[in-house]
Amino acid sequence: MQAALDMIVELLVQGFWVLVFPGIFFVTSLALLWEWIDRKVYARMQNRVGPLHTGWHGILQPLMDFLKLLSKEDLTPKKADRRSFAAVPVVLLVLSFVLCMFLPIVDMNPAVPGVQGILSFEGDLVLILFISTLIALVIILAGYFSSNPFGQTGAARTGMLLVSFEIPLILALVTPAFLTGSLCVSTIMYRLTQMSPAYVWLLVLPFVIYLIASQAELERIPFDVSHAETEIVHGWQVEFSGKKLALIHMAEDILLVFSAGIATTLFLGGPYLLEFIPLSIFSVEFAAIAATTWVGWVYYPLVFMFKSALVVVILSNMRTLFARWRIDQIVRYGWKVMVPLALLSVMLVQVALVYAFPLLGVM
Amino acid sequence: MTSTSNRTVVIPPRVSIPIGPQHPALKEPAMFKLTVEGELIVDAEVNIGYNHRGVEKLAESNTHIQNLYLLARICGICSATHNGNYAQAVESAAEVEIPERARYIRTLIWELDRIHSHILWLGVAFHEVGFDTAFMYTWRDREVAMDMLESISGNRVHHDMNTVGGVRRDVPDELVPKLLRGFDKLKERMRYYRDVVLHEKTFWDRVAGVGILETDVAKKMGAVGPTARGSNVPVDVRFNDPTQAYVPMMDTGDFEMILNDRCDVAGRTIVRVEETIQAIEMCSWLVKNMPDGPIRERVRPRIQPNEVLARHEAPRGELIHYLVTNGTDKPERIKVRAPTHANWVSMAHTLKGNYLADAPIILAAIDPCYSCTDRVVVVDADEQKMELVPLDVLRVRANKWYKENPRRDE
Amino acid sequence: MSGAEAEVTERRPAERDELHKREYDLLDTILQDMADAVVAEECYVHVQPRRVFVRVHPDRLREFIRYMQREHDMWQVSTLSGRDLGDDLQANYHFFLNDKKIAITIKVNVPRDKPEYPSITDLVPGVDFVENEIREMFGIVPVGHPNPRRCELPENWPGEEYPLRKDWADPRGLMKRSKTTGPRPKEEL
Amino acid sequence: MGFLRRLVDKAKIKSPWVFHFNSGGCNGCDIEIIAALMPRLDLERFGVKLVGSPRHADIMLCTGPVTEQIKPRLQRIYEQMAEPKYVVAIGSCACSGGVFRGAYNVLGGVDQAIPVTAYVPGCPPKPSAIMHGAYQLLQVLAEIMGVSPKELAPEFEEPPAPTVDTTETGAEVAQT
Repeated sequence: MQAALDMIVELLVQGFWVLVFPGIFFVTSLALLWEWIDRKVYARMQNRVGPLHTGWHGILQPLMDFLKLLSKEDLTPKKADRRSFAAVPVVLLVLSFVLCMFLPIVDMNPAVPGVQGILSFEGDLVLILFISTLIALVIILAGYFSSNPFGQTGAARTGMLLVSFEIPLILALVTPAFLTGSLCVSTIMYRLTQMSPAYVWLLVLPFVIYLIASQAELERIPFDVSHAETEIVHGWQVEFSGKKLALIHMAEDILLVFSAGIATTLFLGGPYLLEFIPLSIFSVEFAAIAATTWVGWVYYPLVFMFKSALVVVILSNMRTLFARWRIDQIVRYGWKVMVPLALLSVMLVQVALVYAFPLLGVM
Repeated sequence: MTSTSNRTVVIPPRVSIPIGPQHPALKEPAMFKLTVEGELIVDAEVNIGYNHRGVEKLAESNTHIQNLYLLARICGICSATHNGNYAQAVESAAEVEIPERARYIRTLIWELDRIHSHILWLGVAFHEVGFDTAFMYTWRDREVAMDMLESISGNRVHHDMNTVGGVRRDVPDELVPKLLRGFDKLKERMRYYRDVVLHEKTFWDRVAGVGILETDVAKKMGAVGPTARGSNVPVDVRFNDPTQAYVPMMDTGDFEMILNDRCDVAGRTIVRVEETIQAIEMCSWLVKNMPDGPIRERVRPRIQPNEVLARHEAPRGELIHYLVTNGTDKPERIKVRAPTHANWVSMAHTLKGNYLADAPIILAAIDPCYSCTDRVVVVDADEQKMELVPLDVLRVRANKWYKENPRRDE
Repeated sequence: MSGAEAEVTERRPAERDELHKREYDLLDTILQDMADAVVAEECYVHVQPRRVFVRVHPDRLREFIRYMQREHDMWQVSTLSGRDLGDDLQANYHFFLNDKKIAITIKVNVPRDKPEYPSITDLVPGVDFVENEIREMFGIVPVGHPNPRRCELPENWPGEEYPLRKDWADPRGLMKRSKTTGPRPKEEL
Repeated sequence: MGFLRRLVDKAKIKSPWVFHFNSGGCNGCDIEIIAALMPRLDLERFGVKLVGSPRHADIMLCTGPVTEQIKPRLQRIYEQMAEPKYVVAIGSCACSGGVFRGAYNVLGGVDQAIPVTAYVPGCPPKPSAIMHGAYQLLQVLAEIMGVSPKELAPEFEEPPAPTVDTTETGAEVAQT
């Protein structure tokens, strides 16, 4: 009887973690917050006011967009394959939720040292890369399902774009794994914080490559050629409307949360901030308090949100500064510049690890 | 990218992308049928008949004064040119000399209209290429020109400044210092945008080497305005056939025609930006030495029978009004040839051989103003062996495709 | 020559004074070279500066255009405007001689019952769609046009109706401007 | 569930996605619509977003007197819009055919082809007039939906009407 009760309590607690706090509800509200930040920065950079009248300075605008889209009529073109046409938004949303489960926001299982995400296990970095490729595949299929010439051309372009930016993304994400020798995102982040600052210099180039590649993965200007507003109307999204469109927009925002989250975890030191200060009171006592008591539950998410907000602002600035490239320029730029750069950064890290650091006596 | 050189390789599906009649790239309804091979445009076909409003038939049942307002509404952006040119046509038909000050004010409104039209085009070109920040900045600075036009003529877009025999409103003297300050601010902003156009790499990549129109082809196809001047064709009515206040302005000799030999979209962009700066200098010259005196001449509404060809350099090219009067106060025949109308043949030629992603920027490069034109042109695919689908079949196929995607699935 | 305003004609020839010297030199060379192709009494220099009007026989039009392109380097085509002169239909080609800075208009009169004349699209590609427009609006058919097609009138426009002719009345009648019909009821849309 | 119903209704008012269609007009109104989205007078403050495809849009801004050739396309585009859809006729051509009323090829007004919800007269209406029209439309929709219009945009103040001597103030207003 007691075991059954414990099992039920355990289930409820796990359900709370997955569904509410570091799980779906938290990620969705974070997604809406980041879209607000993105639109506001984009507008202010253009000397515009941006959304103003919904909630404090328009902070509820993304929520209102989402709710309105939910309440609109849902159309399916007759020629489109109905079942798969309806499945695409749901698959996109589920995949992006799963991706967000790996981010170490709050210490989920104290057994393993360092903050662990909900689903963190050894080798989850490989799974993350596989799912991001899967998302690219689903987007291409979505274009073909919509049976609209704009949709097909948009899907073909997305395919070219994502394939040519998959390799730099993978190489940029794998570099921290080389440094720390583990394939679990959370343990990589934990070991990076323990290492000496010399290693951090090696991560600067992969961080830049990752930002550019994630801008391409998210199909934002200057890489938003697939749903370029002026050429082919909204690319592969042209036939979706109502609930399906709402789900797709939510999936895109959650992917933004995930990209910013991975950038903070692997390159900016994850949810640790005060621990880096050399004073013993911070790095030792505070780290212990945060790791064990409820203080961590508040402090870690706040730091995580602060750092990924920084990354979102950077991505949004990229959006305002550049014009949109043609698909052939992007593919040429992808293969001629990004892939060699990524290979170079990997070689740099290897040379540093094997030769330079032992000579300089860096541990 | 499949290589289109050897034919034996599988030929990519020939997809026909209908841009329009409703498309965010086009501010007005026009149907462009681009037959695309992979990403390369093989065949371009323009159908702009959506805008035909029968203006010429309507004009024959209006008096000259009413026609001034009707013809101004042909095109929203270059409304001052249609208005001014028709007034000029009626005056030369009646063989009446209008006061000197009226000439200066009419030319000032023309040049201000060119400034606001070119800045508007620059913003739309930035938008076509996805450079939305610059699009916002240019349109914000255009507001300075719009405010000036509004303070002179009372309306931002349709000014209706001219009447038969002169101008309807005067430029008060206390407005002159404000105008001069506005011109300096505009000139300084335009110099900034010239640097942006020349040095912003992502914009320059999208514009350089795109939409090539060689000089002799431009001449043969009858291109006009900045599109022709961007391919080194000396076509400018202000210098070749000056009327109104352009005559004294050309005598001063410190303005000369702006030409560019790049023959591509970048060339046309540079010509337009340089022309805007020149237009600003022209405006300040006009405002500085504008003579005083009356601004209108009494003209009897019944115009003597006469046959007149009035030409004027609109922002987009050479505008022609062929007016025939028959002694009553209504025109016997008025033929309006808008500048964009002449650029269709050359534009359809430049579309071929470019990427689909370049189509909007090439379409925007001639600064199309469909409301001025309501005609259609078809360009055949070049001598590739592919079977060319005739126009009617394409239209039937497009309608069939529209029918297959109704709004509701039964 | 044509219709109602024969005696009060709309031609306003200018005197041979110093102001119009260049235009008269051009007109004299044309009259002297192409005397038979041109109807002499209808060619004149207009009072307005830099304007010359010339009338050509329909069958000699192509030869005249080739002559002008060869002799006077005429490449800048402006447009083609149609006119209804009562019993005749007239097509006016407007050109601009870029070096001489003179606008020349070439008139071709065709009888109303057989309105055909040889097209010049192959010589001057720029007039390709204007000739289509004149065929649609006036019924003047440029024979030999490489690509005749429906221009700006809607598809369901009856074939032989030519809206810009004087004798054509709008079947729906000019909508009375003042009468406000108000929005059409929903089911009728 | 009443709260959720009211929230969704409020959402319909707060995020009107707009889509522009020119049915043969002189594009004077089109450039004024775009000028209303520009920094000086930003329509995005109401959450208005210009989208490219009829599927995504709620409100169709229609300009120009409907010409004979574009009428079938206009009706088909109107059908493609998702259900709670509204049409705003911008400019006197769209309201009544304007200057081109009476021409043989012009239908004379958008309401001859599709049902119209709101009219913004003017040839062309100034951007501040279009903004006022949009705000009025949202208020009317708010009353229909039962959402109290007061908190639609509590701190909304009249947009800065450009005074006569506007050369430098125009620029200053734009700069702020």
